Amino acid sequence: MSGELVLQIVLTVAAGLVGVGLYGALSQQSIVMIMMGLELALNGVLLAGGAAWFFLGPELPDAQMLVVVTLVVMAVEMAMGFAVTIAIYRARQVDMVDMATELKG
Amino acid sequence: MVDVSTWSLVVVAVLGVLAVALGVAVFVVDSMARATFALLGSFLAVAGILLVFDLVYLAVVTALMMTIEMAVMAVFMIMFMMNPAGLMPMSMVHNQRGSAGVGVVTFVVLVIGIWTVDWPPRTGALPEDSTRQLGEAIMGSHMLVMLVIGIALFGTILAGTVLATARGRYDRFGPDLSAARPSDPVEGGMGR
Amino acid sequence: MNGGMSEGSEALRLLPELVLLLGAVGALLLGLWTPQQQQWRVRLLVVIACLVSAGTAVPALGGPAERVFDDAWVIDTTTGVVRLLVALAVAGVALLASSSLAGHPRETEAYVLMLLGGLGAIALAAGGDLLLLVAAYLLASVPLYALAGFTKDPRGTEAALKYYLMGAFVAVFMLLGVACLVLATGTTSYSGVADALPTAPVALTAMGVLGVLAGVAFKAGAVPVHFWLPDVTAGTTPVMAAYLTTIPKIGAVAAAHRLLAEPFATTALDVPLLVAVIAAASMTLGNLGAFNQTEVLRLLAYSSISQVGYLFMVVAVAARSDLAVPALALYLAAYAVTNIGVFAAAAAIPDARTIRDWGAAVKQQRWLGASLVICLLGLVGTPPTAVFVGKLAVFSASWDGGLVWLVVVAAVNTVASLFYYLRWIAAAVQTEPVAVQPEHPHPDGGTLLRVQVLTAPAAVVYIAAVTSLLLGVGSGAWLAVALPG
Amino acid sequence: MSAAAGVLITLISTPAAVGAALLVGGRRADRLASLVAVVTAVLGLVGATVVLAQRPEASLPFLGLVDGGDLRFAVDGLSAVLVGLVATMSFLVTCFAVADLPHDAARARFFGFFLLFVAAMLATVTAVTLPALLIGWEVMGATSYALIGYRWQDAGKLTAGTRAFLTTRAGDLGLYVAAGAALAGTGGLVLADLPTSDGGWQHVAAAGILVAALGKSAQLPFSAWLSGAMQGPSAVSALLHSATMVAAGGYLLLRVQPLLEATGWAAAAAAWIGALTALVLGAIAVAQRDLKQLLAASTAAQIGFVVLAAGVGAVAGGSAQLLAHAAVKAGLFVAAGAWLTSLGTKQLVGLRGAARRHRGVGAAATVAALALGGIPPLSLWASKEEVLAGVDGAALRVVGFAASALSAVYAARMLTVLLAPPTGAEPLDDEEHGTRRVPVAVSTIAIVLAVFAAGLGALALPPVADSLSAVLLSQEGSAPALSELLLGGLLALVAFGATLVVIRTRPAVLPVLERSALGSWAGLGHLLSARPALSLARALERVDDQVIDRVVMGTATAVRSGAAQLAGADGRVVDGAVRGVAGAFRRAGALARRPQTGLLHQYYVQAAAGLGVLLALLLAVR
Amino acid sequence: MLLTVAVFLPAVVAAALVAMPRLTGPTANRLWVGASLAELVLVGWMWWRFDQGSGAGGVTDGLAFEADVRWIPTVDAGYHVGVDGLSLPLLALTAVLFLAVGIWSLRQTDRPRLHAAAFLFLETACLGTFAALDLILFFVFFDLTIVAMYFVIAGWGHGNARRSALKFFLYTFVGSLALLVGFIGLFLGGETRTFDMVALAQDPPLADSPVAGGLVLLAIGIGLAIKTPVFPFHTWLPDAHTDAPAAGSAILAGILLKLGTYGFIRIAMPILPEAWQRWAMVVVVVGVVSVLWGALVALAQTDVKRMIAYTSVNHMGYVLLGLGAAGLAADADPQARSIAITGAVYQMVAHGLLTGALFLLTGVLWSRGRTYALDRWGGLARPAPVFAALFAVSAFGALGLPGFASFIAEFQIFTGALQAAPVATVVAVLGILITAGLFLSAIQRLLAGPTVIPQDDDPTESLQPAPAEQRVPDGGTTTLARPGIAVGMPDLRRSELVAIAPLLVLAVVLGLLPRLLLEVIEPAAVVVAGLVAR
Repeated sequence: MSGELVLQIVLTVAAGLVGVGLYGALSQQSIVMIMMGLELALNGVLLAGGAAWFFLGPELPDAQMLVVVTLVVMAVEMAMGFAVTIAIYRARQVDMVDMATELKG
Repeated sequence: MVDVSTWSLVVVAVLGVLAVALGVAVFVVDSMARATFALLGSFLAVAGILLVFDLVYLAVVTALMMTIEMAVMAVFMIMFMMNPAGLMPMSMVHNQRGSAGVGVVTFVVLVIGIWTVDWPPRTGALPEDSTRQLGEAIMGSHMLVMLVIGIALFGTILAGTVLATARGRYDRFGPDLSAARPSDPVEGGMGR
Repeated sequence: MNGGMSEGSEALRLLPELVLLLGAVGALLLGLWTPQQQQWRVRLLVVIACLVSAGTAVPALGGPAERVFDDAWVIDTTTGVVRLLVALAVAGVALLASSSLAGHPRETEAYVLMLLGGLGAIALAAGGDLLLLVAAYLLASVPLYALAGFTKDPRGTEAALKYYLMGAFVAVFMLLGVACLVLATGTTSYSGVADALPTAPVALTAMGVLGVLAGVAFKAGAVPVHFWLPDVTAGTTPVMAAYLTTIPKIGAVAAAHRLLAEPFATTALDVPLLVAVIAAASMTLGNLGAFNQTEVLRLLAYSSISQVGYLFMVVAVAARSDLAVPALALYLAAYAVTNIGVFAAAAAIPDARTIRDWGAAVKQQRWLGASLVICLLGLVGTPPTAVFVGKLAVFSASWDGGLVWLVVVAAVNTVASLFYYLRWIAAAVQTEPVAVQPEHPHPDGGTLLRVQVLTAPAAVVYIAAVTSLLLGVGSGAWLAVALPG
Repeated sequence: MSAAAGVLITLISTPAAVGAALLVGGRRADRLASLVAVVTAVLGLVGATVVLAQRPEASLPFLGLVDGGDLRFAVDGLSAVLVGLVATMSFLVTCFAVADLPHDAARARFFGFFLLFVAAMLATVTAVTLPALLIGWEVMGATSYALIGYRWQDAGKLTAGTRAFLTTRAGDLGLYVAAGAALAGTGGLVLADLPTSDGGWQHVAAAGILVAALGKSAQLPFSAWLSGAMQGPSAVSALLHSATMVAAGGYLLLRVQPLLEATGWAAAAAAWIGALTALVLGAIAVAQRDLKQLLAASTAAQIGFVVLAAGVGAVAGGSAQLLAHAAVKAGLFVAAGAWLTSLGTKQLVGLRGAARRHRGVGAAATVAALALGGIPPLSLWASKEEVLAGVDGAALRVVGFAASALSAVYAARMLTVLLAPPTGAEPLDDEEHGTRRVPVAVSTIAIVLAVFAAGLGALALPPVADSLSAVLLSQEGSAPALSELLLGGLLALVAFGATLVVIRTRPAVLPVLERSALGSWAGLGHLLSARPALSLARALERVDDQVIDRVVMGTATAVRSGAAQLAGADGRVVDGAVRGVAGAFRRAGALARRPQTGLLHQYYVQAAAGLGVLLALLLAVR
Repeated sequence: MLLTVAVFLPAVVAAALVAMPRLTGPTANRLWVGASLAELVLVGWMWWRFDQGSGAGGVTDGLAFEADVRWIPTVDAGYHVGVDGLSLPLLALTAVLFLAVGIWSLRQTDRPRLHAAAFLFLETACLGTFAALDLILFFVFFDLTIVAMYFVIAGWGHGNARRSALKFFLYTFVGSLALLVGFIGLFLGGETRTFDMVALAQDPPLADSPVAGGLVLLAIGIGLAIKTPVFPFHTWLPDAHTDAPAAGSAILAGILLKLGTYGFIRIAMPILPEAWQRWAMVVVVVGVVSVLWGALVALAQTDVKRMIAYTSVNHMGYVLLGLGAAGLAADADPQARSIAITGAVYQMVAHGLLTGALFLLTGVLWSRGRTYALDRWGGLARPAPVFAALFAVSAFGALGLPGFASFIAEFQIFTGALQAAPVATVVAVLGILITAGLFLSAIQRLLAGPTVIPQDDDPTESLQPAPAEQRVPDGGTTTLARPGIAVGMPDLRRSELVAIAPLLVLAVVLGLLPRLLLEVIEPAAVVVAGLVAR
């Protein structure tokens, strides 16, 4: 089986994850759900990084590092997301972005 | 380009479809708890694919981290708010059509790219141990990245604390930190 | 490992960053044992750390460009300038904050976060590896989310929320971009990418370039990922706004500059044009957006978007003109000084939300008004302020790089910017007494013009005005420091 | 610089300096002014005598870079005649003015401008370079403005001055152009080099000078200002119409006669314009009911003969005509001024029998009027015939003779009134309150002038004419044959007699004439009206305010109103000021802020869309 | 060093004034006059030491009092100042006019300290612009004049001062940006990449690229044309003048407009000779249109100050005509072109003196009656003879009467330009007729006829109770003013007289003894004529 085809399939899956993730991030009102969408998109990046390592350049660790960094980003953002959510919940008792629209213009 | 066994292809395809399907499920199910688990499933599927790519360590890390993370998320939702068990129908969405459009367009653009690009051949061979390669990178060539990430994590802890906690040391030990025991609303907090 | 150089000596190359990091850790520890009203000690420590860091950055200036930690970290003129500017700017903002933060239960943490964010900005500028860039992006973002929401009032938390969500969103694009570049080139180091890009697939490269640039554009506050900037600036306190619109921008613009000068210089794509379009769009949108603003902070927010547009003019020609690096050094310095100055002016009279109130409140403070006028005229680009020299250099550089149209666009924009700057100037110097408009009660309910002018911000305004003039007149000296030879 | 040159400079600069000093002194200097003026005039006479004898040339540094940029003055034959004339006349008229001005008049101002005026004329007639000429020329115009408008308090007087200045300045433009042409054609600014200039520049220079001279001399079509110039005090008229200003144009043409001749067309044009002016203004003079207006028109007519002389090359005749006319006209204006002061009117109706009321002045005026009419053997008869002798073409000659006859007609018209026995019912004091007396000094001056007027006829007698020609250093002109002289005199006598007869037998002719177009100067005043310029100016102003300014400020009316609406909506707009441009910008600004909705998901969409556009751009442009 | 001291002396005094809040108004005003006097002495000393009429005319060599310090090395911009025959007259004009304005303002009571500081700062900016030999330095000072003038108009103007100040700022700022863009073009177009004017003039950039040279000239030209101003960029001028204080107007018209024309002769002509030659006809046409347009529109004004403002457009048009004609190297010999340039420079000085005086005189009107409307004043020669005399003298000077400096200027411009551009020059000569008409009609309306003095319709700014009936009956020969009339129009005060009269005296002296100035200008003009013909 040609590796190129597999690569393309894997990347298509990754693209699907990114697409779905973006949809979620854009369509959800709840902060946590938005975060989920973004995580899902990053999930796609994770997959793409792994594929890049395996199919294109296993000699170098760079792609593996990309996966690691992506994981870190996911974790950090999740943590910050919770912190921000708590903060705004405390300040306003909302967790929906549509309710945070005092600042505009 | 490397050759891959058909078995691998099948696994990849199945897991891939699963990952995307579960991803879609995140935004379809009407309970946040279910959404969380769908997301976890998607992550696990990706971790599975990574296993096929001989990235054992990364697969395991992904699986473990995401499991924990989703667990935290579930706890978080239960703590705070939000319709965890699907007791009420959950429809907290806006601009669905536009969002779907963006998602689809992104997907299409990416897919067009993926299928039209002339992929280069693999350079070099698979290392004997991918985990070792990663470890050497972390401790060697990419050490500085990890150092910066470490500082970023330090910053995250601090920033998260600042944002999320309402009470600081001066609330607990007085403005001049003179109190011997912290005055917490609920006894049992750590000393200094 | 980099031939022959031991890890230890490589680490020494990062002494300015180490000093900042030690300062951050030390400040946090010191804070743990410092009574609430004594936190000026921490501030002192932070300022000293910044000054020491700046001092240690000076010897490295002007040396040949070198790369340490396996090419992941580049020490050259750009890095040196950013080190110096960020350290001094953080010190300046710390000073600026001393009035409003003094005695705040989280004062210590604020300073530590500022230091960490500054470290992130430097890492952005110095990074020679895409992954380091991502890591620096994290480091330069995360502390800032907390700073934006530092007051934890409704507006502040909303600011933090929007900042965070926008940052997380752009991070996806950035990682996507890095993934594309990895797919295209197999590597993440700038030099490796530069070597591989000429033969890499164009579509992938385009995605990658765009994603990575989106990341730095977000930190810089450029179109089309600028949306956070007005809301965050307006929602947070003036001091934090000064920080958010100054320090990360320095790093981000320098990072963009490095990206265009090194990895993206070899691609067949017209990346400079892309950046030029971003620059033109930013300055135009910023100026137009500021046009009708009556709120001081919002006006400044849009103004800082437009300033990023001018800064990106240099980025566009980073690989094409010898004048780009000096132009960047000049404009960054000028921008940092002037921008902190104007935000300090806003911070000096925290009760005055609108230009009009500000003008009315400054009646008794002629020097404050005059200093603000100098700073605003600086943003306009009136000689002999620093931004004028910066603008001159930037215009020259982009013309030299073949982007004459961009120079014309920038010139037109400069004129347009005059409108709103002049409105504030007019308000600041007007002589006739202004009746407080009854239809604009202060949100707190009380009548406005309980005029209280904070001393530390006012001092910062004076310093900024003087520095702006000195830097304009002494731009040659500054360049002699930044780029000897 | 030689001593004589110093005298020449002093001759010009002394009256200028004294005049300026008097002006600065203002009313405080009023008492001294008369004395100072007379002394200066006497000094002028002395100086003129010296320079007439020495013929010096003097130069003052002025402009650089070019030959003729200096202020160079010289006294040659022609200017010697004029210098003598100006000095004499200015002395006499000064004396007249001292006697004639009211006691409470602002004498310092009067004599200040008067002396400046004289200095300017002296500079004009001795100038060798164009800058020097132009200075004298223009300062003369400006001082004439001040003198005509001397009584600025009265409505209309200053207007007349303005008109005089503007008309003559319109002509002066020619001199500026001529200077440029001189520089281009000869590489210098020396007047005498003009005939040698190359190419078309010669024509440009000639045209410019011609226009300038016609304007100054009130020739067609510039004549009308002279009518208004009568608003000035009588002394001003006496000087302005005799030795200065009006004479300057004729003088200049005589001076550049070689240039006119070199171009071919310019000489003919000058001749024809001169002749036609003599004819038309002569006719106008006949139709006047105001003595001073009559005299004014006759001045232009008589100077027409000078211009004619310059056109046909009769320099000697022209000079003689200038001299003779100066004496005649000065005498008449002194008389008219004396009557005005005494009787308070200058209308012919009121002046009936004026010559009999004040006999000294009357006698002088009668002699001068007869001379004006060209009655032999008085001066103008001779000089006019000398000019006409130089005329070649038959048509021109006919016009000349007709004009000559007309001068006899208006002289007769004048004399019939002045010499008629007064009825006692004349309307007097319609202009000012008459004193009913004429000072002895005034009578004396008038008589002196009349003697000149009569005696200068000798100029035309062949031996004198020859010496005059020698003085002028020009070739012996075509001196009139004795037969021509006699024929001309006869013509004048016939015309004079016929006029007397007609007026006596059919007096109704006069009112008809007075009411005709000729009475109001044949509409010449409208010829150079400022009205078109004014209406153009207003139109341009509208364009300026409403088109250019608005276009520049970037808005059409629509945008303005849009901006106004916005401004109304947003009361806090600090600057309704910039509404113009601001309007457009404000709308754009509102547009630019529209994306900033405050809704995060919209930010997301917009950012994603923006990135998409940029991606498309990146891929499209390579 | 001497030049540097001269340039910055006023700014130092200004800073001192700002820094001493306790200073009383009269002291501040006197300090201003003292500083201006010192400045005048310095410039006079420079004039004295200046080597007049030597072989080296300036522009590219033989610059006196030169100082050259590196400033921004990477773009080779420096603090390079010097004096030659082009700048010296304008430096002197600046010193004189600021002194006059200082004396004029001795009675200033509205924030006198800041007022004096603003003007002194403006003086430094003006001096600096004239002394600058580096494009960037030139631009710096050029822009500072805008800022300073903005504050002068906005702070001490009347009427709709803020609006006019804003318009002035915006408009001239657009010009200065165009200028900056043009300067950058010059910088990048040269072989050596420098902003140094002397070096650029020695080795003109963009010589072999007509399109680029033309565009750069266009940018510079627009920048300078707005400042000058010439048609059609002049509409800011009347507004700015109408609402500016008299002192500000005098400086604005007297000095600031010259920055534009000076830029043409100092920068555009020597540095872009090829482009200047190519487009000289356009310059000529713009000049001629400005001449006529300015004159005609001035003729239609009903407001004295606007009228004078428009005559500035007219007068600056002559300058452009001369400079444009000087660029038509193929059509005229060097001598004629040198004369045209000389005339243009002379015109700058002459216009500065005369228009300065005229604007100060209109300031008298404003101070007495709070209006400039021609129809609200009349017969002022009766109550205010000195005012009338000075106004008349200034008017005659402004219309170019021989004996005044303006005649020397206009005569040379016309004679020099005719050969190169005959039609244009002949048309432009009409301008002096129209200006004559408009000034005479202004004299007639303001000074002669029955005395009219504006009724006080603003009770808050009441001067003195005006007599109920102020009109003198028409006609008649009365020379006596009605006794009560002089109340509303007191004649010039001593400080006003001392401020205005010297300007007019200078205008006359320079009109009668032009060598004083021409000795300085002519060598430089010859050099410029030579440079532009390259």
